[in-house]
Amino acid sequence: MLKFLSLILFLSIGSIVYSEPLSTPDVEDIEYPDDEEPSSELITLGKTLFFDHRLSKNKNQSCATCHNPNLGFGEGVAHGFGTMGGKLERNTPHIYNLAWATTFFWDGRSSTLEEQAVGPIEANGEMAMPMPKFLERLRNIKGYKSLIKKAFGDEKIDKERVTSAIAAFERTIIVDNTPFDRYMAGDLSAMTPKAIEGMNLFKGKALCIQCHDGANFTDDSFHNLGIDDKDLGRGKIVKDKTLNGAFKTPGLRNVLMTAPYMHNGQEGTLEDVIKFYNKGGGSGPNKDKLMVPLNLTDQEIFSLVAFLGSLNQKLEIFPPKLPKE
Amino acid sequence: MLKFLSLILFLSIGSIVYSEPLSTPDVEDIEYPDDEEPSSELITLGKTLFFDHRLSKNKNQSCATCHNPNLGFGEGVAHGFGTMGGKLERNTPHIYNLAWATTFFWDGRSSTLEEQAVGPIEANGEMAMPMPKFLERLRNIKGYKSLIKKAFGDEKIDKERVTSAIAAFERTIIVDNTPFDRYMAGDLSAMTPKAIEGMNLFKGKALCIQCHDGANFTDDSFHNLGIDDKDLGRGKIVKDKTLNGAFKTPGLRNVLMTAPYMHNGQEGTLEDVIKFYNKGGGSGPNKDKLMVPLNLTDQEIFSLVAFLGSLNQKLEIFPPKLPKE
Amino acid sequence: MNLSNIIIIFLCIVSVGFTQNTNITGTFTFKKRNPGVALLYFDQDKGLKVSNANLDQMNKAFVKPLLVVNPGSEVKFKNSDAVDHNIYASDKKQKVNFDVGLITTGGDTNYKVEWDKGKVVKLRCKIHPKMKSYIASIESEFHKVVPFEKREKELTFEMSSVPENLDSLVIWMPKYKELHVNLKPGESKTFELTRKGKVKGFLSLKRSVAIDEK
Amino acid sequence: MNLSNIIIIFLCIVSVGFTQNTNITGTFTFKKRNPGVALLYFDQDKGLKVSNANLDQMNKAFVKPLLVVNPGSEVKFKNSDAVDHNIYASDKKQKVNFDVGLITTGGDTNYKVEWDKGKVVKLRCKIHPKMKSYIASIESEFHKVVPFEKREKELTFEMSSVPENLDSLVIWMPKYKELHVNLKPGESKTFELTRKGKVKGFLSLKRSVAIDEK
Repeated sequence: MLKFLSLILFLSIGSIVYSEPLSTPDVEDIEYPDDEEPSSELITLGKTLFFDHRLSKNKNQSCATCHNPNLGFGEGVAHGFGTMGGKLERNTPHIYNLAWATTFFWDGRSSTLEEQAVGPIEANGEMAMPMPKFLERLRNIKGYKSLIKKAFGDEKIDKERVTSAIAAFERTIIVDNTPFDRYMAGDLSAMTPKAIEGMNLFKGKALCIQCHDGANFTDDSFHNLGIDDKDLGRGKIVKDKTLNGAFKTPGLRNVLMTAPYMHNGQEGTLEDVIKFYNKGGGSGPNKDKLMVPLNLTDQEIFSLVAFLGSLNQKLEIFPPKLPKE
Repeated sequence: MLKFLSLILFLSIGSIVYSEPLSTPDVEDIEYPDDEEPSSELITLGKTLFFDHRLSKNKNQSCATCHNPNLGFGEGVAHGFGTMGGKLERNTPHIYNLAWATTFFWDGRSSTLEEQAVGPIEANGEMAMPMPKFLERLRNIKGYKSLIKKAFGDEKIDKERVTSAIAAFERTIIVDNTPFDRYMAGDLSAMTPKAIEGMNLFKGKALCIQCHDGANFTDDSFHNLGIDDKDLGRGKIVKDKTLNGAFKTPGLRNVLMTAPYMHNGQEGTLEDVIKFYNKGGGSGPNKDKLMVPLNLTDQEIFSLVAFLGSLNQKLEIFPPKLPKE
Repeated sequence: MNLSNIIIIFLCIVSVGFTQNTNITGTFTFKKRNPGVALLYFDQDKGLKVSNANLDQMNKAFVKPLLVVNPGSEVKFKNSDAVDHNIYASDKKQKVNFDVGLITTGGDTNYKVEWDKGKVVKLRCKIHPKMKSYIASIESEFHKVVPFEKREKELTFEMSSVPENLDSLVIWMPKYKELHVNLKPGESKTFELTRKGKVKGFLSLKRSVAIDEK
Repeated sequence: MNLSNIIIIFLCIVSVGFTQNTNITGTFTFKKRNPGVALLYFDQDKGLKVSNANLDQMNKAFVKPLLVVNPGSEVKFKNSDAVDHNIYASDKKQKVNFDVGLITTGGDTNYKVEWDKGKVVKLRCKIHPKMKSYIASIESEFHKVVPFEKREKELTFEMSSVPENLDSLVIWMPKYKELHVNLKPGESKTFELTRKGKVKGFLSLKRSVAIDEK
């Protein structure tokens, strides 16, 4: 038994990597394009575009359909659907605190929000609107003229303007005042004893912090959890076998809202996710060596879930009135 | 095929029962004890008691441990734990909008919040503090004296006062301004087209409204969903075989937060829950005749989840500073 | 039938014809919530004979807020609803407990009211805790059930043809203190309605002088 | 070694001994965010010979914000971190693309810098998109790397022993317009630092008159 324990200890210690301390994200650290905070007019335009279902091929789907603000900016099911009715291949990632992110999509194939925004708009399986058609559709909705003029000074509609507006709106989706943040700021009653226990496990025995670190609980890196679904993830993008099956670590702010979990939505609850890690992840090939059995008790899992609950903050994001055609 | 369709139609129509229209709950309809709205001092006392982990046998657990405000007032796992470490038999029910409820616990064995509050405090498997011990523990925490005096005018601590305070706090946990409510109030952009589709399915094909009706999306009634886990539920309380395995319909306001679902927490996500109903529920005995296959498509399930997401409203409930010993 | 019998019958008819009746107008006023239903009856009368009392259920509710019967009556609980119901009463104070068992859709069950007069007992459904109604076991023909609409704070009702010789009135409302008051023809009175010692509303009653009914 | 050689060597030593050097003091001021790192170099000099350039990785970061080498140098990428890294560059504008492949914990890989002088190329890690550093391929011994702390808005630095005969200075910062300026001994000048045509800050430089180094 002792041997067994020391083996576990070794495995744990052997794999300890540097983690940024958990903290509250600072808006001062956001790298806006050109270091310019977006104007409220640009954000309004972006928000309107984000919610406008008329901009998909079948006029039935907007960014907000899959990045649903009422479902943690995810779609609430393992796999959503595109405008033409086809099932999406991966679970929609949430978009909380992407203002601080350095890489986008599950496989990190974009490095700016502006670039990312184009993807789902043009993708055949999603909104299915190649940019020229998208811009044409936009130009035919009269109400956008004044929104664009307010944001840019004239009525010109082009790809750069549209994507910068969507990205500007997305950068306002910020979670930085959760019970955890209030606790970190010195309000010791902001987190319950159970949640504090969970936080200590998160940073210690459960090893969560090795990937979910920093102010946004993500290393912005890619890991293979042993999920064996033939999706090459990061490996396909960088054409590097060592990254096959690796996906971006999602940030955990508002994680309770963003169920289901994993790039394929295979885990329904936070409890399920922790149990998955507790057994050392899946059995697929090329698994990250950080994935080791954790020997957490059910009570410890209970505490971890309580901690994850304390990362929650409801953002009141009201859908805009859509401009008239 | 046509025969098959008409059979489904028959089954659906054959089982249609009266449903109260979906609506926004009205605080005017709350039946406070003695028709008296509680004072803010009584609510403060109740909230403090609700969050005080020192009031459980092992001083490690409060009402808020399992009714965790950060986890939809549930415990976030299928089964929580009591103060002595034992696993709870049922998933903790949420406590949103109980001000309007007429029956409490999964099996409805209490008919007032005041009565309900005593249960988990005294239960051996939960806080394990018989009332006399609970009151004694309270009397030994000096800080409660002033809280009680503020609420009642003198420092007397008794069961009636304690339970009325806890219930008074619980009646303030109100969800009545969700996207759905704003939509019902005339703001047609408050709900996305997908969520509106989901609402129509909720009231129609998916038959949800047959039990989840009215302002709080519950009939306050008991149904057997075919979950076969030997738990007699309502049947045990009323000693009536016809209600064996029947459990109270939970209200759906803030339902996204309250995962996992069902009295035993067996379903992790809203998608899972709807799929469970879609196949007509479980295969256990004594199943309610309202449980019929629904033939919902995956897209329809997607819309239903979008609707359920629009029943969400974050309540900012900050844990109180605990009184000094 | 002999002459004396005929005379007695005649006298009875004449006596009825000459009974001086009175009308009562009442107004309930509540500060906040109303109690849902009120029952008023002149308890000196013993003339009530209910022969076909029934209480139906529809749309997950009892169709009547309160059913008046006399002690010993049979009540037929019907279920015209699309769902099953299970009516029971569990009144520890008045020691009335019964459970009629499951009444499936379209079914009915009889129940004999064997409690003392003057008791009003709450009915509930084991399956639908929101449902409630009451059965009042009284003997008086001269009674009035006043149902309130949700959020109604003031309501005026009439009670007609009350014999002038009855003047002892009982006023019952759920959870309220039962009032036993005296109201003679021609009188106007206002009563406090109290619940747990607190005044929650008022009932103003105005009784006409005896009128000759024709 | 004949006499003429000795004389040449002697003259060289004397000439070095008599080289008049200058010191430069500079102050960066930024309106908002600083660019993380700056590189200054006098591009007339060709004397740089870097023989053992190396760039290590620790705690999911490159240990240097910018590495200066001369064209043709071999750079050793080391990984002293507890996790694997995979360094690459993908600079379409300057046409520098390379990928050194996976460097596992404790490992290293050599890479020969074969780009033209004057190019500064961004390094990234395929596994850790937050990581970044730069390699500057220049020929000048007289250069200065100025790293900025997060949120630093003003920073003063010194650059010493710059021969007086060098006066053409290059100022490079990520995403900023590269400046080619002239700064003679004894001069003080202030330059605008611009990014996408917008002035984001200033650099004030003060160069001493030639001093006799001993």
